[in-house]
Amino acid sequence: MNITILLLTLLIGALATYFSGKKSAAKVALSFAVIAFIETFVLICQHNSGFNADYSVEWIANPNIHIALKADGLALALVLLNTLLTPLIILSAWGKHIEKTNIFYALVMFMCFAMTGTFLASDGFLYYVFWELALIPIYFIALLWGNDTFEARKKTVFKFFIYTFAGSLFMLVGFIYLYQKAGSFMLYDLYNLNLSSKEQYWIFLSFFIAYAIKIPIFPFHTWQASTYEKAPTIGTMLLSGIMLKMGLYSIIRWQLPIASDAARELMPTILVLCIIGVIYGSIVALKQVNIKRFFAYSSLAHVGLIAAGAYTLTTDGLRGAVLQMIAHGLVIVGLFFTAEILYKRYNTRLISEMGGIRQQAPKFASAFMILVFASIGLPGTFSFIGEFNLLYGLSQVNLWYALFGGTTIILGAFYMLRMYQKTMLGETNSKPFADIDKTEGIVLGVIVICVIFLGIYPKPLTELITPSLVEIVSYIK
Amino acid sequence: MIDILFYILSTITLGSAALTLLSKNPIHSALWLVVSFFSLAGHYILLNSQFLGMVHIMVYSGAIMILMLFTIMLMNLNISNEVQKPFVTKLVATVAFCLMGLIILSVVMRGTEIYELQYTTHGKDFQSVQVLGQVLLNDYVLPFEMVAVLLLLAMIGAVLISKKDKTEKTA
Amino acid sequence: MDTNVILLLLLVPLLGALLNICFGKKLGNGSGIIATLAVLVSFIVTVIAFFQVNTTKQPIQSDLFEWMAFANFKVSFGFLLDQLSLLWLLFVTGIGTLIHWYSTSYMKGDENYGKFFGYLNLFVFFMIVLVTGSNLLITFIGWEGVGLCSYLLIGFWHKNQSYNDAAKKAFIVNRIGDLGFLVGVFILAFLFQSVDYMTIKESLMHGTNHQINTWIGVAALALFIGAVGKSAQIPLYTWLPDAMAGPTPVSALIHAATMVTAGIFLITRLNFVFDLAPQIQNIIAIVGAVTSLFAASIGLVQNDIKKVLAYSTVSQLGLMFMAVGFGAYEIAVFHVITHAFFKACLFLGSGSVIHAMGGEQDMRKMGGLNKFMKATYATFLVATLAISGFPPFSGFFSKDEILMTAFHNNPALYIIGSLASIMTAFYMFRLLFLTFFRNFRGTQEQKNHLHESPASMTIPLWILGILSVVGGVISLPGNSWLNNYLQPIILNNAANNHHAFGTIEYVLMAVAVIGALIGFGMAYSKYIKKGDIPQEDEQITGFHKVLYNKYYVDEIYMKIIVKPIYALGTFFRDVVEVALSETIFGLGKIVDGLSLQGKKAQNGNIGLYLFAFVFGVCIILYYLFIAS
Amino acid sequence: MENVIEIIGIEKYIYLSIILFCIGVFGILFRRNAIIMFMCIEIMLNSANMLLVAFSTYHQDAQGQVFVFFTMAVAAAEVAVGLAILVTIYRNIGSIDIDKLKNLKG
Repeated sequence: MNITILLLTLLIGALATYFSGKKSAAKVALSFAVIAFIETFVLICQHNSGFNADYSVEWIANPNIHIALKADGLALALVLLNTLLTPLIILSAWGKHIEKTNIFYALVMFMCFAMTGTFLASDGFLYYVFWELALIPIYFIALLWGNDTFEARKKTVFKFFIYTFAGSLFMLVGFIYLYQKAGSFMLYDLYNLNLSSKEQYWIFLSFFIAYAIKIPIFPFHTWQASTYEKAPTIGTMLLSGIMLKMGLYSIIRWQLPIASDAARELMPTILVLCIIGVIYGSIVALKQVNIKRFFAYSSLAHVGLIAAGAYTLTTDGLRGAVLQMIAHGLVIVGLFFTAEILYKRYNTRLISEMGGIRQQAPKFASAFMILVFASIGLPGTFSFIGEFNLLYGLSQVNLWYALFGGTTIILGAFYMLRMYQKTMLGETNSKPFADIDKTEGIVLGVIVICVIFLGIYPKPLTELITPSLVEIVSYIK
Repeated sequence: MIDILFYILSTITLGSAALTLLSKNPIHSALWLVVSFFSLAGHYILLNSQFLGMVHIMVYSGAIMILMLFTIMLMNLNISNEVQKPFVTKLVATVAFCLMGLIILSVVMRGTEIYELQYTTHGKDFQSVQVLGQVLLNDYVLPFEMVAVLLLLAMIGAVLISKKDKTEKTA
Repeated sequence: MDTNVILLLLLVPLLGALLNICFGKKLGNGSGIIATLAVLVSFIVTVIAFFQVNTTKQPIQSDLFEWMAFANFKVSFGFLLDQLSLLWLLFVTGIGTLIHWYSTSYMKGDENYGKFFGYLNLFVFFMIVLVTGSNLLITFIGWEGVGLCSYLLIGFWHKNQSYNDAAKKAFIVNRIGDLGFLVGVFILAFLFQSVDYMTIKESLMHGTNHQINTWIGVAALALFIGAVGKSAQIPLYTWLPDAMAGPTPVSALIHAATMVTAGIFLITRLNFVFDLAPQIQNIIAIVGAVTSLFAASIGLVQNDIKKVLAYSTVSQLGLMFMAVGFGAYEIAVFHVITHAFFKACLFLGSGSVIHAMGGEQDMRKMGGLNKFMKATYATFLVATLAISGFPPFSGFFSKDEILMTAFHNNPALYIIGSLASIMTAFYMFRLLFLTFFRNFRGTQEQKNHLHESPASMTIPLWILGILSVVGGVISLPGNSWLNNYLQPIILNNAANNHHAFGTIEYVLMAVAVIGALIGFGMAYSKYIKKGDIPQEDEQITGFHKVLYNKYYVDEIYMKIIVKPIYALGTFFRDVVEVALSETIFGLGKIVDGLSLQGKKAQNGNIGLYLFAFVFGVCIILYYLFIAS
Repeated sequence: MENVIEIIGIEKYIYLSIILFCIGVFGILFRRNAIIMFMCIEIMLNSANMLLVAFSTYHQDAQGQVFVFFTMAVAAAEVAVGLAILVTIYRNIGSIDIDKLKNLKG
């Protein structure tokens, strides 16, 4: 199957959703998302049987720009995450009343399209176009369907938009410089460039700003918590589940192989930043009162570790980063969904107003608990595989990094269990709490099953991504 | 003979141009401008392009200058109601004038390759009205028509802009 | 065949757990039976495997599938049934079965009856994973898995937030150890390109060099920290007494007999690593000895029946660590086993008491129960004698061997250990006397409620009581079956070297017995003769108060670790976050200010524009044509 | 008729044109009266025109003159519209002093 079909499916899905009218928009979006998921699955099967799905056609002759898509294991793994989460995210708002449904879901589908494009693009310019395209839908989703008053969220969302956009511009400058050097935006032309160490240094930094803001790495995270809070839950899921991964993926795909010497030189500084993020995020999370902000900071801690793993430049660290991206994507979407369920029932996001739910809603409590334990990397869940790889990669660089990065397993348990205790346990709540219904069950069930299955048998995924990572590491060396 | 003519015409051109902007009375300015235009037409004729010389006199000295004079009279401008620019501005303007001249001159001086001093003619007719007409209506027929449209548009535009607003009238 | 054995062993408890967790409500009382049967099946499989391994001398090994792959090595989802893991399995599943059976009565009527058994089964499953894992990471699954079950079971009555706090504390403190475990794994993996026990053992048998030895020392220390967390040693022991918040069978199974011995298991499993790090072994021995004395001293004055037993467990675990610290792994294992018997018996006995008292755990409100609960009393007495070290009960042999080893290796630690033993005898008899002797001190209502527990509770007690008596036979002085049995596991059988059994040993034995008698005598004179009853909380003063408040360790930890973290959290949230945010906002403001300045140039003065325009053209021309 | 360039030399036309152009620039900077500035623009346009004609003769190619023709047409259009605007401005503001036209100020 051709790789472009996947992208077209998503694009057509977005258009079809827009024109489908308000009543059937969710159904149309869901069906296209499921089709995209199946297509991704087929693509991965083809990839495993040795079929090369790369695609390249000239787009603009001068400057030399191609529509080039590279579907190696790494890209496909992230596309899989994307197309797996998109239907779940759409399902998560099933039956909820949303104004202008068709536009909303069309934006979701469009965002999925843009993110898929970002993962697949192997031409720098095309990649940049997709990268920025992905920002536009989330801006509107957060602005028009978010929480709080319009004025309050306008300020936050605008800040988010400007912040991330400004960061990306540095990357664009980097790309333009690279184009001057290479005469092409193609991935391998850029890989094979011989840049002086000073050039690499600047290229690395220009990319780093874009990615550090997107991921976000401490101290570029200030947009995160407030945006997560203000965005509707679907938007938060898209942001935290998939969009963050664009930054992490780009580190591996673009930044490290192009500016590998600079990466090696700057590694200590960046690793320290990432690890500060891990500890800082964990400690700030402890003191959050709003459950969405809480998850935002927990996410900051987790992605800090992922970024640290990616910057170790070892195969193990990179593998850990990719695995943990997928694990974190699944888990954080699940967690935000639980926040949404809590909000639906209690109409509040304040942790202090919850509690005593476990007896009322055992199924929900169990799913929530599995997600909590998955999030803190309990062995047997997928996060452990990623976390272990990450920490092992870090330990190869320096044991101290692993030790300080490893505090996440202590602090993570600390804040997560504290939150769980406060939201779920205790004397039975006087307010009624309905257990999860069928659609909620499907979303949580799929996530829980994926997390546990991959925790015990991650081999398919590991084998999918490892060859690409080995190749990338060979470019780094 | 011809070069003397050239120098005389040049002096008139530059002098009248300078007087155009130095005259305090706009009417005088306009009249000096006419002189300048006529001398330019003289240059054209000297360069053996009679057609352009004629057109120049008709368009500039005729049409444009009439327009300007009408406008000036319409506005009833006279010396008294124009405030002179402050001295500093005038000084800076002079500096700018010198700077501009110097720079353009030096640009031209450095770029001698745009013309050769060794010069031969091929003797063919290239600028008689006949040839010009052929070039204009064969090679450049489309721009020619476009210019016609442009002029029409300019005319409509001018009418539209200078027309008094109806609402203003009633107000 | 091998794979099937392992699958059967693992999947039956897992299946039981899933059935009970998912359908616990529908199964009703059936869930208890299912859970007990599941563990029983595991026990039977273990016994069969045990005899097979014992005759063939070949471990049963099976790699199910490849789990993780790294750049230089692969980790398989593999299991290993050798002498050591089988020994552990025997008492895990054996005592597990008894405790499951016991729980069917004990937990009757609880609203989450099915779930309880689900968690218990899950615990057994993870414990089996822990001891049968063929590499460190599989062990780690079990290691964290039992931690999870411990969390779930301590906080089983989740409506009580202080129970939840205890559960959370247990999990988090364990996680500190787990980080140590992971760091140890990293180092070993880095050194040997493998986390497989057998591979590491083989690499080490090929000899090492100095540098590797240093790293092995670090790894051993890290792994020891892991063991400290799980086995509740100083400084990470605080969670275990709190963990008594869980139902009593849980305390018996998890927090006395099985899970907390995982640390000993790990060190014994990796004896070949620890043998290369003598300094670390020294540290282990010291930590063990100090813990044993420290916990015993706290146990002297506690009034909560389960708290006493909890501190006793910490203390006994300290003794075991002392043994492994001396490289006497088989002795530690021996004590693990005997301890499992009598401590499980004690906990279940206390459970029986608590059951009869309707949930009361304070010993000051008990007394005279021997008249009401004959079976409980008899078994409790046996177990107390065993733990106090009276011959010929099992505890005597195992404890005596530890002290003997200590005497040969480090007399100072021997004295500490002996002191701890005397204290043990004292507080155990104090417990016994206060609970079962003299007059009943509870309310009339409680008195009417007093009854002997049903057979499903007393039969496990009897079995465990008998095992506490005869458990010592597996390693009698001079005829050590256990020693021979563990021969293939333990590389340097250090304890064997000086096992010439002579006069000194007999003297030491006599000293130990006298020590136990002293403890008994003191308790007897204080609580039977004088009839003292521990004071009310408010009247406690002086050092007694310090002991009663457990040396204020929890409070100190709270002050120096937990509170600062919270304070830091508040500081970060309210100050650093805002500052960072404002910095970014500040950048925006700078741009804003610059644009305001720029706006001023756009003042509508056409003259100025024209000047700018002309000069601009000049500059452009200059750069384009003249400067170049 | 002989070619004038042979006698006078193209460079003199260039100098003339430059000076004329600069006079135009000077006028624009110097004066505040919009109509005078308009005239200066015409002077500048004419200096360019003259150079075109001179080079047309120099290269002996009619195209240069064709362009002059077009320029004139454009200039005429410009003047027509420009003056119309000026008239309107004058009608509204009562002045065509450019220093008083500051409506562009943001």
